[in-house]
Amino acid sequence: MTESDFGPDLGEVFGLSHDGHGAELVQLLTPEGQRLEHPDFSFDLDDEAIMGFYRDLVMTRRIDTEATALQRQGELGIWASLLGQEAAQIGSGRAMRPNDFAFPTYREHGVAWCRGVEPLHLLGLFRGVDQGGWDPYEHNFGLYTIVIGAQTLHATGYAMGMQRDGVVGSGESDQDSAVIAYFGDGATSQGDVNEAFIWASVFNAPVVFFCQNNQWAISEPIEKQSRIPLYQRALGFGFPGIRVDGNDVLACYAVSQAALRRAREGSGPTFVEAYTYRMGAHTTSDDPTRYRVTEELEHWKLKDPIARVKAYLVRNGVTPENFFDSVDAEADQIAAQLRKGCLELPDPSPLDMFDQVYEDESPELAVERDKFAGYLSSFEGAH
Amino acid sequence: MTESDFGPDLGEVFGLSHDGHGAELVQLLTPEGQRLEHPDFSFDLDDEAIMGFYRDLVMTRRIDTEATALQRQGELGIWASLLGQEAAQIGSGRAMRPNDFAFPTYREHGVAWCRGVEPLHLLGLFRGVDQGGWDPYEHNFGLYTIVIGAQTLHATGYAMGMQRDGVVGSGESDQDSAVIAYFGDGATSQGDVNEAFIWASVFNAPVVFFCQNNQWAISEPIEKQSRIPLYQRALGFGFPGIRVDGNDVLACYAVSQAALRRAREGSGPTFVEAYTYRMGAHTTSDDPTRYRVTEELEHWKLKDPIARVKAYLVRNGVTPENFFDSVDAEADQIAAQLRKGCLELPDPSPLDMFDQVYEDESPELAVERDKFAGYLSSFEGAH
Amino acid sequence: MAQITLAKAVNNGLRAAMDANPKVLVMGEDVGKLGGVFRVTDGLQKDFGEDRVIDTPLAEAGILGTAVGLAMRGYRPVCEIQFDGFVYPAFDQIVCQVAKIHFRSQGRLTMPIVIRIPFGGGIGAVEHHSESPEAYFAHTAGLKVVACANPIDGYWMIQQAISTDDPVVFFEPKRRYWEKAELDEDRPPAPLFTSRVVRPGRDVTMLAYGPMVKTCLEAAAAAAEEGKDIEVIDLRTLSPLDMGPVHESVRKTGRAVVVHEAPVNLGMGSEIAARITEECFYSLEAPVMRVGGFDTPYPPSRVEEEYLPDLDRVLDMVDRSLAF
Amino acid sequence: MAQITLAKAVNNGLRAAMDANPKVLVMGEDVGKLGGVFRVTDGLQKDFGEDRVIDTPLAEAGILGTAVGLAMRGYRPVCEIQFDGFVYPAFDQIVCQVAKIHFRSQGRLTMPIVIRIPFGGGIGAVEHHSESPEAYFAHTAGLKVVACANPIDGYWMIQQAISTDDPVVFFEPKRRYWEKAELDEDRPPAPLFTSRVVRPGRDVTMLAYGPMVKTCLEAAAAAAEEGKDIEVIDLRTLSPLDMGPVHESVRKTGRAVVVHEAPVNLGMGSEIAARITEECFYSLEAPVMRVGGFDTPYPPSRVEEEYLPDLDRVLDMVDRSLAF
Ligand SMILES: Cc1ncc(C[n+]2csc(CCOP(=O)(O)OP(=O)(O)O)c2C)c(N)n1
Ligand SMILES: Cc1ncc(C[n+]2csc(CCOP(=O)(O)OP(=O)(O)O)c2C)c(N)n1
Ligand SMILES: [Mg+2]
Ligand SMILES: [Mg+2]
Repeated sequence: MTESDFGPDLGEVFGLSHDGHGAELVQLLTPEGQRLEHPDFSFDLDDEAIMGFYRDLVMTRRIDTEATALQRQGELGIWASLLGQEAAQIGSGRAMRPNDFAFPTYREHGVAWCRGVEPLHLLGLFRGVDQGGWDPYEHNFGLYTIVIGAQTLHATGYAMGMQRDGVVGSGESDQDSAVIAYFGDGATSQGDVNEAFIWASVFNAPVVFFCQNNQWAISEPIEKQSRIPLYQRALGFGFPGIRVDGNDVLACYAVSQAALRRAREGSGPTFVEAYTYRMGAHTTSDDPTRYRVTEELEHWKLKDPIARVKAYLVRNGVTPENFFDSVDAEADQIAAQLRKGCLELPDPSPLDMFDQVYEDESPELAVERDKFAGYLSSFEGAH
Repeated sequence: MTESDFGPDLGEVFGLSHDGHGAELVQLLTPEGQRLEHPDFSFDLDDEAIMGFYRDLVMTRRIDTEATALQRQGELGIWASLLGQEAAQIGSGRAMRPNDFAFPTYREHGVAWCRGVEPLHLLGLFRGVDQGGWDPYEHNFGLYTIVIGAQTLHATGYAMGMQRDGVVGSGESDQDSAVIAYFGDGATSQGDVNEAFIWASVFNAPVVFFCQNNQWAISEPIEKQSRIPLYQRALGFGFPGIRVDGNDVLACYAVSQAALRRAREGSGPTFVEAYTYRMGAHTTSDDPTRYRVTEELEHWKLKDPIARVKAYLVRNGVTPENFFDSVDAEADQIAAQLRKGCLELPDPSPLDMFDQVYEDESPELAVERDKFAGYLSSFEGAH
Repeated sequence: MAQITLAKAVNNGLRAAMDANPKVLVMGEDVGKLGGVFRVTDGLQKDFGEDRVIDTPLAEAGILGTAVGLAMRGYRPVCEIQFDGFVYPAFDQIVCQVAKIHFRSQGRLTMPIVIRIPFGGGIGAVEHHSESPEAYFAHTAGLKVVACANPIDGYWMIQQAISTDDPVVFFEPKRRYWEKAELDEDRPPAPLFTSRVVRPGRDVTMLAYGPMVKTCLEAAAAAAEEGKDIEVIDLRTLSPLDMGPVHESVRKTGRAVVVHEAPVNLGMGSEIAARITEECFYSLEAPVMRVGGFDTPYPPSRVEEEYLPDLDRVLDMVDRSLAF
Repeated sequence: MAQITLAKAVNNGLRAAMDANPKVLVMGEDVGKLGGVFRVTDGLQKDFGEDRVIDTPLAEAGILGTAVGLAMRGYRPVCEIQFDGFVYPAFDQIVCQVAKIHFRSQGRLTMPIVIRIPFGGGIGAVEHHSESPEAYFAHTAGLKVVACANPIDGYWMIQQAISTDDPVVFFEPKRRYWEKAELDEDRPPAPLFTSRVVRPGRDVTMLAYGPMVKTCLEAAAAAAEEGKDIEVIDLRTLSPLDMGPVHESVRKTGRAVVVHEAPVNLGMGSEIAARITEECFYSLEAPVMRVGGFDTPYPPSRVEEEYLPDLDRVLDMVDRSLAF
């Protein structure tokens, strides 16, 4: 790119925002476990809560590790690991209230944990026994969405439904609700996601766009999606955008909480860029050595989302006797349960597929099912 | 929308740009015909050129009026009038150089005029004898595109082709080229258009996104598409955006010229919002009285893009003897030609349609054509 | 009883559905004050407000994508696609989301969404305004697809579609919007997913839907003068297909001609021909014949009369069938 | 001569095309350093540079839309869609622009664009990764659609597609990517838009393309043991269809079975059945039978073996045809 002599200043003239307003990361807990204060975002919970976050983080990572192992052993077809993104998911997930609703991608295992989704139910999709094994309404947690970005429009529509139900900015803060839409850095390039920004801003919908910028879209680095920090995308649509340390669970909690409150109060959408890193492969099918250097990984290991919380708890000696051991023990137990449950997951019956297409059965499909049932039974005698 | 007590300042915190950097309109010629100077954009041509613009504006409007009349008389199926947007189109169109390439919507009759497209060729689409009657390569002017926004991606891809051809930022400014993509305010909501912004910024493509904000997308006012000034959309994608008085041909020329120069020099994309008004109906099929008030129209009439140029020329008495009369006479003559040509436009032959689908004929289609030819000839005897 | 146009009939049907159920929403481009470019939503925003009749930003993926979220929240969105040729930006949301969410969720989530599409040609319009994309949707499992052909069906079918708990793509023959019929609201409608014999006959079975039903009835009337007795069936539902009356008719006539405006190649006619042949093999005196648009993009309007099946082309095919 | 996999064969074909013509570009998600999720573009960016092998932003409409502009500028983009289920965001650009621009411009603009789509199931993948959307494109006038079934065709057909001046949707059977064959580059290939008899036989004609060709050959081998002599035709081109060899075969056998993974309803089989019946009416001993995916969304992978046509279901249909 040749720089025209007056290209740059014309850039200024034309109003390209270089001011980096909010450019620096909101961080409340350093990698070393030091608490920081931020002028605009304060973490208002006690050490009890932080211990709870620690437990969430450890459980989530342990579940993720177990799932990866299960895939390696052939029990899952594929797994999308959240390794490294635990803080972004637990922080935002814990900021939600029961009547808020979350729309995930395929990697939000930590958010699912916060929403009370049984970890085993996450495996069905990856084992190939179902395409989403939980009841979205039971947890106010949508099904995993694989088509990149599609769920951001669903989230916006759902938020518009909340507006019509009178549970946004009603003044009764306990009934007021909001939606949080999860998506990745790569997803920001999809038309659907940008249309969601437009709908949300035009209708002032109560939705928080929570983007986990884990620096990679499979093999493509963030530079292939944007030449400016992602949180600035929001400026183009007329609503606030902010970048938070995605490996800092306290900051993710505080920022998500503020954004969700704005949404519930009727102040409209917010874009939150959780700046984090995909520590593992894109999925178990991926081979990152083909496209990224290990130095990068080493660099990010120093910012591990769990280590810093442990460091904080240790430094301040607030944890009870063998707190850490008991958390680890609980994690192993949950992992064992998960493994056991996975191996016991029943395969779907082939005939189910015909019955789940429509709410009101189509006569055509009924005929097709019966024909196929007859065909299947024709084998019974066969041996 | 209830304003949360700290919603607004949180807006600040989150980095919502209120600074209106470049917020005020770039204007170089007032509605009263007064020349203005602008710190960043200067109009560097002489009164000769302004007289040329005046002629362009009058011809364009006259052609448009004639086409509307032809539609009323049943000679066209429909017509999309550019009434009120002449300055935006002539200013940007004249800022282009021969090897620049323009991608229009269906309303860029003024740009077509600047690109040397025979006015009659614009009518084919609206009369239903073709779907674009000119050779895009002869004029470096693409075919009218009806699917809203689609052409912005074509423009960006074409600009990427220019980069690969080495005619961007090559230093040899006479060969350097750029693309200008035309679209409307409503189009800014389409995924395609936002994806074009992403591609153009990521690849730093030499494309000027020229948005004619005529305040309406059929019956929907601009508020249905954006809650902030449209030129600010560019901030979200990391390239400059600016608003220009779309009824001021001098300002449109100066700003387009600067933006095109940036693009040719390799400094990447620019978003230009030409702030104007659709003085007529959306198309001849539309009835604006159903959705907008005449006061609005009256207000904008005072900003007429042609009147102010005439006022300037008159005030400065720079025009030769009966300049205005001769321009009007020429316009009437062109209109008469246009009408004559329109009535003489030949209908397409039904068999052509089979031959224009593929470059390498498909045998299937050849059979279909021959069958149909046989069928048609079976009537010949019939009477 | 007053005469009513198809456009007005669908408008009345929408109004009735909105009156009956506060969860019904209408959304799309220009559906509010303007009442839609064909006035099918005329007056609805005035009476039901901007929260229920929503002028959306100009983006079809956004319309269908937000409709999915609204449906998840318990609403029943009726989405208007302004013209057939503009449904494609929403194709991903329709095929991957609207059609699959019920299946994906094992029925925990329902998608009571109606997608209204004015379709077909014959109105002298420019490119993208005269297409017949129904086969794309009929091929998509998880969607239901219907087409109305007259004001009475327009009034009832839109209400039945809205009360269906599955997504319904609802095709309206735009060139018939201004045609009138007497609507007797007390006469109960036929079930939504049924086809219907609209003209009995013995010699040939003619199958059509949407705009071509009228063309076929006219062709049948003309053929009658030459002593050919043609049975015309209005398919009404394209997915699922209601083949019962079709097979019955073909077993009687031994001959079938399918007519639609969409290109013949992989159009509805191909599926219908294949099914008739599978079910009525020994009854067929001739192969099922297909009349449709040619396998080209929709041409400039000055040749659309040649492109579209008309009385002559339909009768020509009838003769070929009879002469086979 | 070395054995070569389908994935490698297409990779070699792409390399040959890029060597032969500097205007050929490869663009898509992860096609660069990664070489695509199936490694079909492996090594191309290293050798041809980032300007010719372009890792694009994550947006399919953007990929096809910019490809249109590049084609207008004289380039020949080969666009990779990562998986079949992700082509839909680009559907509007494909159907309204790629397919129609030659027609719109009366041939002044050509669209030499190849859209590579790994398609079909059988690899135990999650939703959207196992679909067969070919009928959507075959129904779209202005596109040409082909499917390769083996490494030799993979190598030649991709080069032929790239040198075609019309847009070609190029389907690659992803579950066959790792299957090998001997590639003799000196043996001249068949023309692109032709179908081919891959196994001669007298009793029944079996029609397939892409992944089902192998399945049908296996079925034919099994049937042979029971004394049934099945002719298998690899269609190779889906639009235009090359029906000559098909009709010839059916006139001989009197029976036809069409096999594909896509849902039967309005799948390629419906058009093929309709055409065979139109052309070979008096030769048919039984209606053309269709075996395909069921008319449901693609199911969870643990039941995909039941969903997909396999040897047993194909042979069952052969028996039905013979017993008819
Ligand atoms: C529409 C669509 N195109 C392509 C894909 C294939 N794909 C799956 S994940 C992925 C990258 C997503 O990157 P990002 O949005 O950053 O999310 P992350 O995986 O990093 O969490 C791609 C290209 C898809 N799922 N959907
Ligand atoms: C994808 C698509 N959707 C809908 C339409 C129908 N339509 C034609 S023009 C128009 C409004 C366009 O408004 P704007 O972009 O502001 O351009 P203007 O007509 O005002 O110049 C609409 C909705 C279309 N042509 N394409
Ligand atoms: Mg990512
Ligand atoms: Mg406008």
